[in-house]
Amino acid sequence: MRSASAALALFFAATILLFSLSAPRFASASTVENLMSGFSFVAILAMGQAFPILVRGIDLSIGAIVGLVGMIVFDLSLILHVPGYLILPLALFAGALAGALNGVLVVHLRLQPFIATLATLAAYRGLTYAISGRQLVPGLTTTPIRDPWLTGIETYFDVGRWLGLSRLVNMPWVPLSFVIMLAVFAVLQVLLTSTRFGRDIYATGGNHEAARLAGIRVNGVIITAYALAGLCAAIAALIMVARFTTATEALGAGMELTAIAAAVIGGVSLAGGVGAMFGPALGAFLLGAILIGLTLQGVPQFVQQIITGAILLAAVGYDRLLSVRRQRRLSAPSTAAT
Amino acid sequence: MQEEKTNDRRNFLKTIALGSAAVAGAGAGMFSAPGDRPIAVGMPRARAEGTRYKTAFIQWQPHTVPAAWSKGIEEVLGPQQIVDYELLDGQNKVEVQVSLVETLISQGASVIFLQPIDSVALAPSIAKAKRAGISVITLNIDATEPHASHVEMNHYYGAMDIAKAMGDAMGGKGKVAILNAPPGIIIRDQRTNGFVDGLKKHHPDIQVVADQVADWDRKKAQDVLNTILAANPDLGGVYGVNDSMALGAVDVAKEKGLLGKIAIFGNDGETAALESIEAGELTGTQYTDVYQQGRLAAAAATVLATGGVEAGAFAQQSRLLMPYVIATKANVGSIQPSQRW
Amino acid sequence: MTTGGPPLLRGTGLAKIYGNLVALDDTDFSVDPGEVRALIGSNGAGKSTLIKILTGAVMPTRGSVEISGEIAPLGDPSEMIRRGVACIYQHSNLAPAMSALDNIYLGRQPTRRFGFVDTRRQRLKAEELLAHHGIDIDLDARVGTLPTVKQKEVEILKALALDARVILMDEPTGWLAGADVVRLHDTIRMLKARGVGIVYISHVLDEIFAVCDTVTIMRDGRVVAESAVAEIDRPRLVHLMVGEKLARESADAALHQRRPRGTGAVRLSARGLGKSGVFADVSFDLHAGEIFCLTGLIGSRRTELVRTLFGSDRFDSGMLEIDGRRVAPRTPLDGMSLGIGFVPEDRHREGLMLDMNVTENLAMATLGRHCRGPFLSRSGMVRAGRKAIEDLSVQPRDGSKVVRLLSGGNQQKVLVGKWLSRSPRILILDEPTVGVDVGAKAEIYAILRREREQGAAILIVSSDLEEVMTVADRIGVMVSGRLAAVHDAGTAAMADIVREIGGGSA
Amino acid sequence: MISRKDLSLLILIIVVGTVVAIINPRFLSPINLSNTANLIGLFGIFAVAQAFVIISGGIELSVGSIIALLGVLFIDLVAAGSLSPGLAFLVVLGLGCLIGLLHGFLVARVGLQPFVVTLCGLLIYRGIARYYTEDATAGFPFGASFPTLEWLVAGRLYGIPHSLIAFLLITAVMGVVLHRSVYGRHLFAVGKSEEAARYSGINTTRVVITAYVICCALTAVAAVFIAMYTRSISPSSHGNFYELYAIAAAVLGGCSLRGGEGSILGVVLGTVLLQVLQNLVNLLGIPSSLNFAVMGSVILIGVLADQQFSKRKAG
Repeated sequence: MRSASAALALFFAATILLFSLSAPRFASASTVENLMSGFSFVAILAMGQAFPILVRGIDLSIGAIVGLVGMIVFDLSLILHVPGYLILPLALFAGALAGALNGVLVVHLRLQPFIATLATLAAYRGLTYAISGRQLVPGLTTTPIRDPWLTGIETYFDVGRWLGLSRLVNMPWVPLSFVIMLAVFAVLQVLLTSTRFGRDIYATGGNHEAARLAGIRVNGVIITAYALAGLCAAIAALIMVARFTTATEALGAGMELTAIAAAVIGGVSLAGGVGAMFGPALGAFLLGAILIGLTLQGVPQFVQQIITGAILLAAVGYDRLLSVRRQRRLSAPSTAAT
Repeated sequence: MQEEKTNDRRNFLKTIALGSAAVAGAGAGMFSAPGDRPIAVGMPRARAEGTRYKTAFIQWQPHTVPAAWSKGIEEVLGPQQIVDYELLDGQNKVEVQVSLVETLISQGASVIFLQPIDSVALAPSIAKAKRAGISVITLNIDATEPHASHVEMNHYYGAMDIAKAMGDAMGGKGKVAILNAPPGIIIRDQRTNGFVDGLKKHHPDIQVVADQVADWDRKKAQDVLNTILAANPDLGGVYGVNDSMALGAVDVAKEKGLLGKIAIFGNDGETAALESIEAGELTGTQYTDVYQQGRLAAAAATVLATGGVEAGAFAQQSRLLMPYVIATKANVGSIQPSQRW
Repeated sequence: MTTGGPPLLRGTGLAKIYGNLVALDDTDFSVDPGEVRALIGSNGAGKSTLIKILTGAVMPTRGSVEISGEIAPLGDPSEMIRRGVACIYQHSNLAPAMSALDNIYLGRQPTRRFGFVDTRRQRLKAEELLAHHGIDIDLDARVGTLPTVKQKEVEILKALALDARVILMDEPTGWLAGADVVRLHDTIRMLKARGVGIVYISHVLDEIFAVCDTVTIMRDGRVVAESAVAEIDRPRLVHLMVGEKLARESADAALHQRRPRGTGAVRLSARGLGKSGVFADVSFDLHAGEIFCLTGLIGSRRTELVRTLFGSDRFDSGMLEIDGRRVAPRTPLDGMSLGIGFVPEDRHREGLMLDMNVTENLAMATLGRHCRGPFLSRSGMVRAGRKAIEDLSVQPRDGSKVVRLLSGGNQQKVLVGKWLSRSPRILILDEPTVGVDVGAKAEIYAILRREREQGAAILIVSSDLEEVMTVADRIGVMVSGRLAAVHDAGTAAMADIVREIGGGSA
Repeated sequence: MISRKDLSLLILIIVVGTVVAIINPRFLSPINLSNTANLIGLFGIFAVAQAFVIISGGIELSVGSIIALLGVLFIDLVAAGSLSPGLAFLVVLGLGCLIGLLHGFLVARVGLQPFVVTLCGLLIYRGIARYYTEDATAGFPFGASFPTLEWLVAGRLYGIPHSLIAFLLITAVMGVVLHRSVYGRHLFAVGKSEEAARYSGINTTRVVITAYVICCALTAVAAVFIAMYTRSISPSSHGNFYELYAIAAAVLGGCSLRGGEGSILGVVLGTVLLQVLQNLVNLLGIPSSLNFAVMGSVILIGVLADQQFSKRKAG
């Protein structure tokens, strides 16, 4: 795993270097700023998605949860005029709850994660349409959300000036969303590597039966993993709402696939039990850098789609190659049990 | 009619040129109080000789309308050897459009043509572009943030006119169905509201019996209308929120021998729709010369990019309203081949 | 070794019934503090089920468990762990992608406030543990990358780290070499001195006499005898394990039907077969019309060896001849076309389609035969199935029954039948009677003997010495990837074989 | 030979159908039935295709993109007149097989996860489709007609749409392949337990690759039908989410995503149920914004009911 994230970091660096040399204006403060503000929420989604995948599941509904939470924020703020400091915890709670429901379907009703979350994908998106304040009160479609607690998330810090470097180099302004992403990263990484719960996640994903026999409450662990994915989706939704000052019914559509792609590129194995937070986060920014770089180079977007697919395939192919090599090296002592 | 059109066109060009110049003058004279507005990066006006101006159009998603705009824009910008132009795809996602605007900002574009998916959601990005000295021209969908210019074929009033024309065709009574777009994009709301309000105003006896989502899609429209017809065999009118969906309705009517019995209206006025009207199948559509709309936007852009007008200088945005007609069999012949897109 | 007061761990009236298979039948069982109790019995006697109930892995059908006189909740591993019951399972129970350190403390890492893992304390404790037991493991290595023996050591450490009051060990020495076994026994004696109760399951009788105080003998899901080890001798132990009737029967069968070696032509000939790091230099001949049994400890690489004969793995040195022709099967398909049939050990994973019915399973290896043009002839399949069910006396005699619902013995008959339908010239069976009840065992032996009479060459891998003594014409003993000895079953003494299996000639 | 699982699904369809017919008798009108039949035909073909891959224990997420790519190609080849419709069909079919071969190879030989491989396919094929037309809509020029072709794929026989007839034919053939051929047995075996199948001497690699080839080839057939039905294709949205539709139909029809379970009849019934539901939403005038919610809930309920049912059977 360590070597995999090193390889990813190397690949990221190489991509940046390549675009810096070839794409006009790629190596500029504003591109870095765009990357930070435009892909921090993708990184948060990818980190959230990593949890269900770590416990050998998948969550297809996080895009729909983003839409649902976005619409809840919209309704609370514009229709019910709930103050922002109350909306924030409510939104996070709603996201976690929607995620936990996925977990309950998977654990207690023993549905396959793919099907359970496919169904909730449709159900959450349908719920979003049903509660849409844009349909209920047509005038609100052109009313931005102005609550400073919410829009305040879209703030930029002139780090360069604080550090007194602005005279030397043109430093990007750092968006608050990026800081949030770093905070989420720090918390989840600590949670995953330094707490009992993190070990339980790896154990459950790595060997479900062994985890159960070791006295780990695997059901609780799995539900929590899905709830965390939902919570991350809610955080991403808040960032997006702040960025757009509104929510649309289609908010977050299709983002689950981007998040899964970022997580997989980031070395989170779909077989469960392998991966950390660094990979998915970097994977999201890698996808972002590629999209921005190719756009700056004037490559049409359909070609970008092809290239993204090819990179994803290459990433898993490379991962597979590594594991096959490892297997071969260790085939001697680790053949199947007698 | 053609004479009139060309005159219209000339008048529009003049309006734009003069209007923009006036705005620019006003801006230069009145709003650039030195010191209080630090002009940020990428000031296009301060360019050295020989640099190229970068422009781009962020469309909603690939579709006939933005494709025609793009063609119109290219017609004007293409011959101008100092302007680069490219078409970008918003993938029907707000976040993609926002990210593209920001990419264009960092690229130092001069003018951004934008067909926003949502009026509010793109507003912060437009504000940001303005701060960076970039002029934004919106097409068809306005944004809540004032910007350089808005070129639109009005959806709300157009849909009202469609309602009126449809009601006339139906004799002022009966049932109609709307083939609608999925929620999440603002033209859907504008057109639907306009249509419903238009019926209320002009033909209060007509009743909307179905409002179903057909995903902008001809095939989906066929399926949906088939079912609606099964539930309401006495349907008198169908409004497709775009032409593709209206043509899907035509397919169904043709198959069931209902042509002439159901008034079918579309919106936008693409070539296929006009041909269908000529063939006596589609009843009508809201037509505007979208090429021309693109050309107008491009003309405005040319002035904005090269004419030394500062993007932050606008107190108010200019609005260019495209003339539209409700094209029906009676007047469709007057729309020239070169105006069809 | 009994002390006053209630036993450390006591199970009363424990029973477990799967469908129509009684795995455990109203069993009482107890361990006192400082007692090392051996639990022995042939495969399928109910030992593993008993252990699983005691660890909470399995919910018993009825019965109760007390720990220090206190009733414990059943079917919940975490409750048992909390009450100080630890287990070293026979099969690997590790998370392969996690470090050895984390595996040792799986589910119970020492924590500081807020659930933070106290990594420093965890490491200190683990290092102390390693030093104390003289085990050397790279704590940061991912378990999946460790050699199997080291993995077993991690499992042992996992149990030791618990500071358990009772440790259940299910064949703990299966993967260990001689010196490691001795070290484990030292550990056990140390734990015993601290008052820990230990349940020790093993097939190696020497170990039981070396380290255990008392012995419980199980057969067919019941406890048949309990005794102090000092008061029992080896033949009596074996006798109790196998049962009067089977012991007599097997002796009879062996006397009447055992064949002298080398009567038939050589079907399969291995010369210096090896697979690097797994087994090396294995040479033997397999004749038509004989049953050759390979025995040895779990982990002595018997399975790995026979898999290469069938082609599901590849050997990388030496030479294999079948019917005098040099071959190197690369896939099971190759093995089959050479006339080999293979009954794998894990019949649930590798042998049967549990959710398909008996007929379908029986026809799985011979589908091509039931074809009319491109179509499958269901009637042909059913006819063949019915005949096989008769021949093998599968119970119930219903081809449409889903295999999962059959008892272990009948499942195994179906699996054997699948291969017999191909009339294999060489039949390899890996632990053919694990989890099979006594009656079905005898029937399977009869089937194998019948095949032998018809000229098949049969190779059986078995850990069950009674089985080996019952059916074998010749016996090979594998130790750590080498074929240590080959005996004629008629003249071999069980005691010698037991000693050889343990890896010692002494 | 109808399993209880399929029977319960059939009963569900009849119940739903009866309820809808009572609320709105037009449900049973010939026109409505004929339209629904047409849709069942179009969607059923690639749902059956998906079933093969799911039974093998895999998943095929690129169905929608393949339909877009091959549809665009087909229309372009025919409309440009560069190939006769028949030849164009063969070309498209061949390409479908090729794509299936590639997926199967990556999954079975290289050992990549089906989810990832086909997710990449989803991105790549749609990208190629858009690249091929440069995002323009591919369609027949106005008034262009190919009477034979149109009659073949979009015509009706005694009111029965040809798409349904084609679907039934394909279903019959595939039903025989799945339930009556050696290959079908092998496919189930591989899906149930790849290890056990390998030990039974089944060439598991070949079985899996064939499953993907069958899936993509049938998807190619569906692509042609759908292309001729819509007559114009915007490559960026054509066939979007069809893969989820197919998966839902297959799973509703009793296919397990763990592999080794499912029947053709079940998939057919699953498709029918989904289309009837779609029909219901439109026919009963349920606000289409609730469409998604209704579909999601029904899938969930269907799967849950199935789970409860099989639990009772096993217990």
